Amino acid sequence: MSTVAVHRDDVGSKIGMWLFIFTELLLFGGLFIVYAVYRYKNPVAFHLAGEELDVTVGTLNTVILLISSATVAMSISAVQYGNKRATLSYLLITILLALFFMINKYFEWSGKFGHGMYPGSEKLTELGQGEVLFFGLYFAMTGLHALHIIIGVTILLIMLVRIMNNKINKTYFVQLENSGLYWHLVDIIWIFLFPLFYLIS
Amino acid sequence: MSNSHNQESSYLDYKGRFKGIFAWIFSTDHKRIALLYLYSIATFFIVGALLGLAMKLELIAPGKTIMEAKTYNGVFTLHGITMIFLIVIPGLPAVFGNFLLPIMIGAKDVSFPRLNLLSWWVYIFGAAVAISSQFLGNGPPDTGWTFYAPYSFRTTTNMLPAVLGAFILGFSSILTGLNFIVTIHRMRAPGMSWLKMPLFPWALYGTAWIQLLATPIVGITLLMIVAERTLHIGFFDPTLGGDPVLYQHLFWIYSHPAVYIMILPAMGVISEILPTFARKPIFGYKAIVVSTLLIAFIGYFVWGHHMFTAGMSGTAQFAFSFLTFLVAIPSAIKVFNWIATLYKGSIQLKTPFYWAVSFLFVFMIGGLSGLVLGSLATNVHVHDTAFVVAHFHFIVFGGVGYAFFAALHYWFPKIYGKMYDEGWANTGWVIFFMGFLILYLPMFVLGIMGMPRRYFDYVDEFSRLNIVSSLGAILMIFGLIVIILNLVRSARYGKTAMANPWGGPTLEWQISSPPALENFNEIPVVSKDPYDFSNVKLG
Amino acid sequence: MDNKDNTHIVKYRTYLFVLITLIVFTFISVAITGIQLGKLAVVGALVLASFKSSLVLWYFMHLKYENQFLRLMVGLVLFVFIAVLIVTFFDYSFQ
Amino acid sequence: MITSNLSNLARGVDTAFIVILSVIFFFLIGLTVVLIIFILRYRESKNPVASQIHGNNKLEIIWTVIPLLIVMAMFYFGWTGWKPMDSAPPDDAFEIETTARMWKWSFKYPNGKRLDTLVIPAGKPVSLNMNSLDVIHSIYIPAFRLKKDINPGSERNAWFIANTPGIYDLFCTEYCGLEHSSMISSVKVLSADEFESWYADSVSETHIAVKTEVSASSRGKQIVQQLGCNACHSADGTKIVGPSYLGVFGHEVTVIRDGKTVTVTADEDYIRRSILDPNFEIVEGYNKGLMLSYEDLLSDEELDLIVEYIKSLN
Repeated sequence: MSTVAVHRDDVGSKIGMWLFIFTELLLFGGLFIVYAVYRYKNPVAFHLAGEELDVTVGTLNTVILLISSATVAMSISAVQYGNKRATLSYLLITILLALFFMINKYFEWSGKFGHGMYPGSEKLTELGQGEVLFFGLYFAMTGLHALHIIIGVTILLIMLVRIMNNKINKTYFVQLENSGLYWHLVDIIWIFLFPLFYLIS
Repeated sequence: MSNSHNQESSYLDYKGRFKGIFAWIFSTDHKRIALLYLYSIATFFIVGALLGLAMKLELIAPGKTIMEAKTYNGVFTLHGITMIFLIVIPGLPAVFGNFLLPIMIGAKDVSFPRLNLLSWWVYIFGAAVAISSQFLGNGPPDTGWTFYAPYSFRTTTNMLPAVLGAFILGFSSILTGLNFIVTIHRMRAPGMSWLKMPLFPWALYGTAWIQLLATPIVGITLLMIVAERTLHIGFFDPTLGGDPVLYQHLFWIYSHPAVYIMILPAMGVISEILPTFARKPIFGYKAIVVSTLLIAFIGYFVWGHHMFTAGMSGTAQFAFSFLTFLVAIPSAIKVFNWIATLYKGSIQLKTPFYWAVSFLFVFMIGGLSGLVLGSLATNVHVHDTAFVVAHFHFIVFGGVGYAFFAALHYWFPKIYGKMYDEGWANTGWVIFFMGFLILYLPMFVLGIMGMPRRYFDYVDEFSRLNIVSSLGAILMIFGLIVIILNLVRSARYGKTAMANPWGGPTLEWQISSPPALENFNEIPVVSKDPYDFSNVKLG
Repeated sequence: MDNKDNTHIVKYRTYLFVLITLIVFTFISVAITGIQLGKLAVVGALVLASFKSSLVLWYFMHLKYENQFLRLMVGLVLFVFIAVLIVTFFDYSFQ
Repeated sequence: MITSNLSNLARGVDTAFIVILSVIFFFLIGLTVVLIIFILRYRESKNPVASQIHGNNKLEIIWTVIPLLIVMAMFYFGWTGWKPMDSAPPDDAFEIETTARMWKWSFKYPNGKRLDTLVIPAGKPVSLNMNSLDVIHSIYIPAFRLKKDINPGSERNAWFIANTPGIYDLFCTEYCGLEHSSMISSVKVLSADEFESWYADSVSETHIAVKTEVSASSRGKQIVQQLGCNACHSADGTKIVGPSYLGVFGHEVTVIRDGKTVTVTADEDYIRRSILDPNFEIVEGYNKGLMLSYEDLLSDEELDLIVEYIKSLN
């Protein structure tokens, strides 16, 4: 009699995670297509609208995300070495950096809202159509990205708890790897969002 | 493990942690999930078919016959949404893919059984959200299933639930596809190399990739509609600077490959049935595998042929027409291979075979009429007319529907361990087939004459053919009733089926009917080609 | 089923090195936009972004250490996306 | 039906049709016959033992290459037949401003004539400069093999030469809402001479002809019907897309103006405002942006008649 063994396939679940990441990439891909087309049709308006965004804040956030991406990768090395403390610290740094990113984002958005720039606002509609499209895309894309950060932080927090409970350990860490993959995805998307909105002006 | 024990623990009788209906809706067994999908899809299908009948009755004569224009517009929208998003897209993969994929590759389940159950729950949730649009405040949505901008921003009807429902259903589709890809990569039985895999799993593999790579695009597009309607972010509305044609691009980037999500598994089913009943291997196995992958790939780049009148650049029209003709080739290869499979066979004339052969016939009509639509000059004349509706129904209803019924009869003994009544099954098939042709063939002519689609009312010159078409619809519904009643009755009272009633060569026929909870006592070791009939025993 | 095909442990030093490269390139791309390059600015920024994201894919996401299949699939997905973008522009750039 | 030669576009389209339909029927009939022969000849009772054939590479190559050549030929015919539709109109083309709006066509001629059917001369290039005021519409004249979507926010051109005088159907083929199927009109092709005299006659058909009815209110009713207003507004109190005409005149109406709720009396001015600037104030419970101004489509006289009609519904 064969007992119903718990089916475990780490490689399989990693492939599954990658496939999920593909769908996420294409989800943003749809928005990138829209961005590309409207930028092509309204080059001047996009240029001018891009100047309204603060490059310093954007750069800071880029660096924050890059570091957080590196630390989450390091936490995986740490778990492979069997160093629980290091794993936890790297993960904690990642989460703190993500929160820092969100705080930055909050001030950036509320600044825009304070100036009466939000989707459907009168000030926005008074600007040209190109500007309306630019800010529409800006809010949609960075908003969707921020949503992914929130989901990512939640997942990383769950990982933190699971490492503390030794559910994730030297021999079983595919969940941490997958969470890491998700976090890098968030990073990659930002790597493109940053120049497209803040730099090309 | 003794045989009697094996019989007792068939997946249908298995008693798990939960009782009654909960033993089904919380089961992670791929076979039970497949049946959950089957019953939900069958329910929606009956609704969708009745909506279709209502439309044909409305069109039986010019002017108002049984409903108002407003109702009619709501009916064709709901017909489209249910048929496309709730039935044909999930249809074959979710029902027969779920049931058979693990068995055909010699696995005990899919890679992520819980995710599989989640897909079904997401499906039901999405369906509930989509259907709720019919009953909320401002009345049923009336945009057609394509949700074209900017009309979808202007209509006051309940667009949001319909669009969100479609978005949620996309998730279900993605999760199923993801699950299948990993399953095929990781869980094939020892010895089953890629080229020893049967063609239905191959088709599901191609389909899964399209589900994975195309669905997110429509997902984000639908979200953009939601954002535009609720937050007034300008994406596609020209008053906000948007470009309505861009919406069409994004919509068809998904929705054309979606046609291949529908038809590839259907082709896979036919590639299983024909060899079994001809008792010989499929002709040109490798060619069919390659054409499956080619269809999946090229199919991604032909979406523009839905937009030849929309105002694209001449270059784009040229490129899209060219690519569209290219994608016809792999489909043609498959048809030739299927017909050649029958050559020098020893054909058993059973119900699944009738369905498969009638599939070939209607698929040829559907595919060949697609050439008219791929060609620029002729497309312009018949675009957005009854011709497109006829072509589309020949491919989607003719293709997927026939394959679905073929699959249902073919694997019925395996799923239920009972035989259907052959006399009634054949009667149902004949009535349905006749009704189908009488319903849709006149619409080709109507389209060439110039009758636009989505018309509640029409000018008198179209009335004769519309009467014929509507009568065909009534006949076809009769056929459906016979088919469905026969199957429902047989699932309960049919004769007990043998393990391998047709003499099929693939793995699912080598285990008991219905299969045990974990399919195989021992994971089989595969050494033969999938369609090797040398040691196949009937019974 | 083998679960052990990925036992490679990446050294902290490697990550640190990649991170520094990424940050340097971020500042380079910011600096580049200071110069008026016109259309080249778009191309330049995108090339840099692609380079940075490849680093993330290759090292942080362990593609370097994964099997051939995954790399192939990542390539395929990127190819499909870029091809879709190009085909869409068959319409817009010839209007 | 299949060859009409009624316009300059028809020839190329119909050639493509003939080529493609011939290929279709050849393959459909041929393959079906082969299929039936195989089924009859190789059924179990006739051929009890199947030959285990796995494939044939030569055949595979043949039936890949031949269809490839055939589809390329079809592609070529489709492309050449379509090219004239994509070309710019000739300089001497007769230009007509074409406006599509929810459920009504409007054609405006260079001399100011405006009507809801398209009247054109035979044998002369006609160029339609097309605009849509609300959603996507699509002009479709089956007899001329002409079809082009009209997207709001951008002008599109369609040009053609009609060959034979007569009356032909004109449809909207892009689904555009409630009364999509009644957004139909016709094309009247006149011989060059007839057209000249029709065009010079400034009295006839400059506006939607309202001559036969007697009372002002019933003339107003006729205009309302012709403009397609009834698609959104009922005369019996039913709530459709917009408010009903019934019992509006002279009564208090709660409207939203500039985001504020105000009560106004529905007088003649109110009705005129609602037609000419529909989004200035919106009756409570209805949505903004669905109706567009009818300023260009109505004369003052016609507007008065409509007001009379609405007054009569009290």
